[in-house]
Amino acid sequence: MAVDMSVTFGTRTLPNPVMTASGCAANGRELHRFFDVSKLGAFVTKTVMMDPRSGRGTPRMAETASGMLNSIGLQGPGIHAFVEQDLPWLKSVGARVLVSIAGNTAGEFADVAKVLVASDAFDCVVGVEVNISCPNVANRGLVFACDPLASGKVIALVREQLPRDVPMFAKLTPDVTDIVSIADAAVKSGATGLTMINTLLGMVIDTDRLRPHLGGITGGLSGPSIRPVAVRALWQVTAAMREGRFQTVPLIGVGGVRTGRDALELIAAGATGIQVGTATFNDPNAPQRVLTELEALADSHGVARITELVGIAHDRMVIP
Amino acid sequence: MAVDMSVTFGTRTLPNPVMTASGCAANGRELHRFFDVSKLGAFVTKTVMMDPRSGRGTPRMAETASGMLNSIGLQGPGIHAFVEQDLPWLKSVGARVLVSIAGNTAGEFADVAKVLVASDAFDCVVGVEVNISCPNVANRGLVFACDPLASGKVIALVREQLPRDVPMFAKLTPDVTDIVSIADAAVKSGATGLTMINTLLGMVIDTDRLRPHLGGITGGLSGPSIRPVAVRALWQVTAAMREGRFQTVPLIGVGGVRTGRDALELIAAGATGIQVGTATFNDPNAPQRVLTELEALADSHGVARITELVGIAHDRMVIP
Amino acid sequence: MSRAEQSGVVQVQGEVIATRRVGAYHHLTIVAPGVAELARPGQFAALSVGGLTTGNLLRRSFSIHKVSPSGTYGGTLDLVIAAKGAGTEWLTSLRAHDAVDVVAPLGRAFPLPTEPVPCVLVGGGYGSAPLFWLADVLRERGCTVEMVLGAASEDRLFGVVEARRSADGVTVTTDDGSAGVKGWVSDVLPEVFTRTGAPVAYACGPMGMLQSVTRVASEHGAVAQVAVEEAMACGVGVCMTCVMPVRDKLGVTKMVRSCVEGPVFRGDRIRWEAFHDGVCGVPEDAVGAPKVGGH
Amino acid sequence: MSRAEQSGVVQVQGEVIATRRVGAYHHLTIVAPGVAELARPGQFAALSVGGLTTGNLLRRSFSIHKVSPSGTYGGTLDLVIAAKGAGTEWLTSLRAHDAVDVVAPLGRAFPLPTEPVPCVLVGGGYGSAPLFWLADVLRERGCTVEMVLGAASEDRLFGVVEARRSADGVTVTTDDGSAGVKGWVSDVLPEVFTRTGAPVAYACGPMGMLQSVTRVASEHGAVAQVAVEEAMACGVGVCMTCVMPVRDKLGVTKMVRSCVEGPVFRGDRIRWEAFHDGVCGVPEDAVGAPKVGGH
Ligand SMILES: Cc1cc2nc3c(=O)[nH]c(=O)nc-3n(C[C@H](O)[C@H](O)[C@H](O)COP(=O)(O)OP(=O)(O)OC[C@H]3O[C@@H](n4cnc5c(N)ncnc54)[C@H](O)[C@@H]3O)c2cc1C
Ligand SMILES: Cc1cc2nc3c(=O)[nH]c(=O)nc-3n(C[C@H](O)[C@H](O)[C@H](O)COP(=O)(O)OP(=O)(O)OC[C@H]3O[C@@H](n4cnc5c(N)ncnc54)[C@H](O)[C@@H]3O)c2cc1C
Ligand SMILES: Cc1cc2nc3c(=O)[nH]c(=O)nc-3n(C[C@H](O)[C@H](O)[C@H](O)COP(=O)(O)O)c2cc1C
Ligand SMILES: Cc1cc2nc3c(=O)[nH]c(=O)nc-3n(C[C@H](O)[C@H](O)[C@H](O)COP(=O)(O)O)c2cc1C
Ligand code: FES
Ligand code: FES
Repeated sequence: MAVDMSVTFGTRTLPNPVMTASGCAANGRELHRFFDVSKLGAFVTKTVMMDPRSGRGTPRMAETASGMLNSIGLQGPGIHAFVEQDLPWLKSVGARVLVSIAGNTAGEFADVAKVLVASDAFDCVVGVEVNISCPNVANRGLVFACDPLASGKVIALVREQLPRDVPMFAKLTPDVTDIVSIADAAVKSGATGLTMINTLLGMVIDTDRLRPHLGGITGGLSGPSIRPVAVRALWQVTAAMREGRFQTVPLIGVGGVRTGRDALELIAAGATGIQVGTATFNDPNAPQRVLTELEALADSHGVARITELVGIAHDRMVIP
Repeated sequence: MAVDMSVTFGTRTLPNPVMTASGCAANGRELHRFFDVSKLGAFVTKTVMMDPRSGRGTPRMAETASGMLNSIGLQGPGIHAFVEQDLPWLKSVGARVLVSIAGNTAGEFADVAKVLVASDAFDCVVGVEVNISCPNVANRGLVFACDPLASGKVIALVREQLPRDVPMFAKLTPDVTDIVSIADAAVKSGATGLTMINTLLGMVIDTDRLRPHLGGITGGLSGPSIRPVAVRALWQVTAAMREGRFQTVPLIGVGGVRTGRDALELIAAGATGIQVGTATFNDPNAPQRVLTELEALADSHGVARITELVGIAHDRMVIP
Repeated sequence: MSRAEQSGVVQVQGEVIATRRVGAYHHLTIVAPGVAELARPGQFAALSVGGLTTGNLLRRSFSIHKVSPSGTYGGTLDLVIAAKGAGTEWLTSLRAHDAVDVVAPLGRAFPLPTEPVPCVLVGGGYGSAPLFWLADVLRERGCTVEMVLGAASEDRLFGVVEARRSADGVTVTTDDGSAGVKGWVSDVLPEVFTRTGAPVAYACGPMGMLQSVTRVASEHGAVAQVAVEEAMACGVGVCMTCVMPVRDKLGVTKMVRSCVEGPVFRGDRIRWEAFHDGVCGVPEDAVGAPKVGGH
Repeated sequence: MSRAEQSGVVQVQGEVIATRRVGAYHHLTIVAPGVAELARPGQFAALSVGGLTTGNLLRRSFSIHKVSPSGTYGGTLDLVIAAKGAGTEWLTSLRAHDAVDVVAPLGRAFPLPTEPVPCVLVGGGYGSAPLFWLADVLRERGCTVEMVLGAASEDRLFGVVEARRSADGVTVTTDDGSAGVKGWVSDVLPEVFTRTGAPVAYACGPMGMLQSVTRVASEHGAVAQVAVEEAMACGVGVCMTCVMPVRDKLGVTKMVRSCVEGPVFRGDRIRWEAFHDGVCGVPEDAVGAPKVGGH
């Protein structure tokens, strides 16, 4: 029997939980050569800021054990070009779009959201992912998501710009002592849900040249190597919500998903949605394949709805 | 020409920088079947606490992409059995020993140190590694090393117990928002040096049984997958010391070292010593092999002393 | 004396020289100089998997099926491997002349009786792999050997033909009745103990089977020596992942490493009640067990 | 129309059918159905490495040496690979019948002249791999082809014999003089441009060489079409790691992806001055370049 793969985030129901991860799928056209991006639960766009950005110099990447580092530096066309060229294209192919936005200051996030909301193709947008895992120019370049107050401020300002019914996700970094406190702040400030996790701060040194490998010195670590950290973050936040420490919101899991089995791992930890990032570089069909595999796996577990598996590992602990 | 591999930590000079990592080499006898443990710069023992501990139930491990999770739960014989059985054996084979200690409370750390100092074989001890990456029973189980104050307190209390000339290292966890502030607190409280990094908190879910794979639910992530995080942590703390934010102390790098090249990467980031942990499970000769490879590599870089390479990547940045 | 002779273990770059399918398993012969001279039945080998680009760092452990100290290619080592996950898939896809790193022999062997007594050898699935060699060694010492092989189905039995050669009597059971008696080894064991009067049983296979062999053996006044299978990260005694609660001679329970203090334990020393559906707890009376309210 | 035809790229599970050493390189022939029909000279293939247990997730990119649409085994793809790091070591150790996942063809091909003109083709090391196929295509269109192959030493030259077949004239240079003229390709290029009067040059090889080909070409009033080699994480345009500063038609510099907007660029559009010892900065006048004091 076919499993009902649909999932709901606030007012929006998606046909399935599988999405691309921001920055790992560009804005759609490239992957559409391999599979129909409208078949995914949602397409998550590369984080866009107000102005066009060149990003950093190169090398921008280093391969690591079961993963990679990147220091793209949020290269992008700026929100105006995005809503004029990228969003209409995604709409034209029937994609449901989760738009990832960022700003150098809390105010810039809100400005970006405002332009987005005012755009013609906004009706294909099923949500906004607020990438607070980027440096806060006003606060010594400290990443917003490292601080509950800064995180809450950004979320509240973006919330004001978005229509009530548009889901908003705060994307968190795992590079914090206590991710639950950041999650709490984001939810209290109006996040419909949380996306976890962004990359871990890492670094590779070129041992021939004896200097940092990346032009940007440090970079973000992603790929299967970090999956255990993603599972743990989802687990901790889900546990906190189950304990009633703050309001229960849906989570989107991201970090090291390469197979349907990996996706199920994040779902069992508490994720309602799943994003496929670095694995796409290994296999351009990965998002679609993960969906197929996940569906088969859910079926083999005998569930009627994928949502029955969300957070299930919390109910199945064996205390010997 | 042979490279001078010796390195100095406070009053102690070791013949080379390569060590085992605590908990990845037991207390010596097992690896001595494969290579002479006295040939290493130092042998780092499994963290020992005051009383014998059974550790956690099983499964205690899960393989992850280029790494593993463990939840041993600090199984050990207790400090008294350690100083009666393990330390004398290590002394008998001529090993230089870095003893890793921990406590459930700050006071227990000091008590363990006291028993160690009073022991007969203490003269083979070249230093004490204070594993503050373990839960603080007095503070809701929060890991000591997640908090500068708790870290500083432990370090200061252990310092009081140790003779002035015995080097003391604080072992830090990477699971913090700002590792520099913890390093700072440990150095200000009297640490001779810092060991970085302990494992990252992670989790694996068994997707057949849909429950946490480990008996202890979460576990520590180690292996090559985390090396970029170790390099980054060493880099940040070295950069802070070079900027004069606190006194410069020697660092011991640990995290994902599998080859001499990996060791050099940590050295170039700022480590004076290197520990080989999880790689030993892949290759029981790993610590010795890493030493051989590191020496050859240092030679190929044309240096006379390995110490010339410590932190060298900080001097070789290219700002294009 | 060399380090290997002193320590009884070597690490060698092995070379696969033969690999063949046997029912649900793969039987590999690996040139691994130095292993045969040191190994005894019940010990195991730990193999690294995946080659140079591997993301699977932990070694996989396998009971030594047999060894031969010399041959055309030098000493060899035989293993019987069930493809299960990434590592065993890789191992069973190796072809002749592929390289594989071997650490062996590891762990404690089956202790041999000092007198020539009847012995019962019980193998579950690929757990029979080490028993034929053991049977030969026992028979050299004048013991008679009665073998019981059980599996879920016929293709999961290993070595029924070999058993008929190595043992004085063989009983086969399968869960589905596709070969031998339909049922579990524990169904036929009472008769075997009664008939042979064996004072000792040797068993290798799934934990549930080892527990029932231990129970049936003790009901018949026999001692069971069982080779356990706990997940192992290192196989050489340094990681503490492979522990299980075992009583020592004085009756004190400790969490002991099955890779160095096992894999062979006296069945009646194992705290079977601590195992439950793939997890094993720490018995409250174990040395250093968490106190109420937690460590 | 199928997605592959529409998009011009396929992902296929390839099978190595031949692998042979050629000097310092390995020449692989891979059955990869569907690639040959779509590929044009200058495009590349991205291969995954390490098999199922791999810890190396990123694909490795290689210029397509040649393709043949059908044969005993179906369409094939030929690559010339230098073993350098983990991934190329793995690829060059493959044997016949091993599987390898291929995404191809990728990137923009060399643009062909509309008139039958003399062309200069310059290859550095394995950079010559795509040029023979290009030469054939150019000669089919009535162009004359003059080839210059350079490398550090004789074993690092690729295809000198093939060149004599595919080109109207061939010049070889090596840094150490072990074959041909001792020196760099840029030493012999002025004479070649002068002699042939070629209005266009095609080049593939190290960045330094591409820059000098561009310079010499423009000194002789010729346009250089160069195939660059930037580290690529995805090869398909989704990761933004492979960028370099390139001027567009209007002279505006952008950080463009060399995997989709390249690997072939007009040499005079590349901002060569931004490259320095393995790193490339963002020119201050590039669109969205960091402002002083910030981002
Ligand atoms: C002493 C001993 C003897 C064994 N003898 C045999 C034998 O003769 N033939 C045979 O086919 N198998 C044997 N096993 C089991 C074999 O080790 C596992 O099936 C194998 O490790 C699984 O690896 P994988 O990569 O296929 O599975 P994965 O699930 O990918 O393994 C993941 C990790 O878990 C560990 N692991 C998973 N299952 C087991 C298990 N059952 N036992 C130990 N570790 C496990 C692996 O070593 C690896 O580190 C033995 C195990 C032990 C401890
Ligand atoms: C368009 C293009 C065409 C190429 N054509 C050929 C060819 O025909 N023959 C050939 O031998 N090589 C070619 N290369 C270079 C080849 O891709 C690299 O040598 C190879 O990726 C190195 O992988 P590795 O695993 O051996 O090295 P590692 O150092 O282990 O690679 C680590 C990571 O860096 C990347 N990387 C390292 N060096 C390069 C490089 N020079 N270019 C791109 N990525 C790199 C790898 O892809 C990998 O992601 C080409 C590269 C590009 C971009
Ligand atoms: C090359 C690259 C670029 C990325 N760019 C962004 C980005 O623009 N915005 C964002 O929120 N996350 C970005 N990420 C992070 C991913 O969306 C994802 O959170 C992370 O990579 C972990 O998932 P993975 O292991 O599946 O890749 C990027 C990751 C990579 C590898
Ligand atoms: C099985 C295991 C047990 C460990 N036990 C300890 C311990 O007792 N004390 C400690 O300070 N670190 C312990 N560690 C952490 C290691 O010493 C090391 O910091 C970490 O594993 C990172 O290094 P690696 O990637 O080389 O393993 C343990 C690690 C593993 C894998
Ligand atoms: S497997 Fe490591 S101690 Fe037994
Ligand atoms: S390699 Fe990923 S965008 Fe070019």
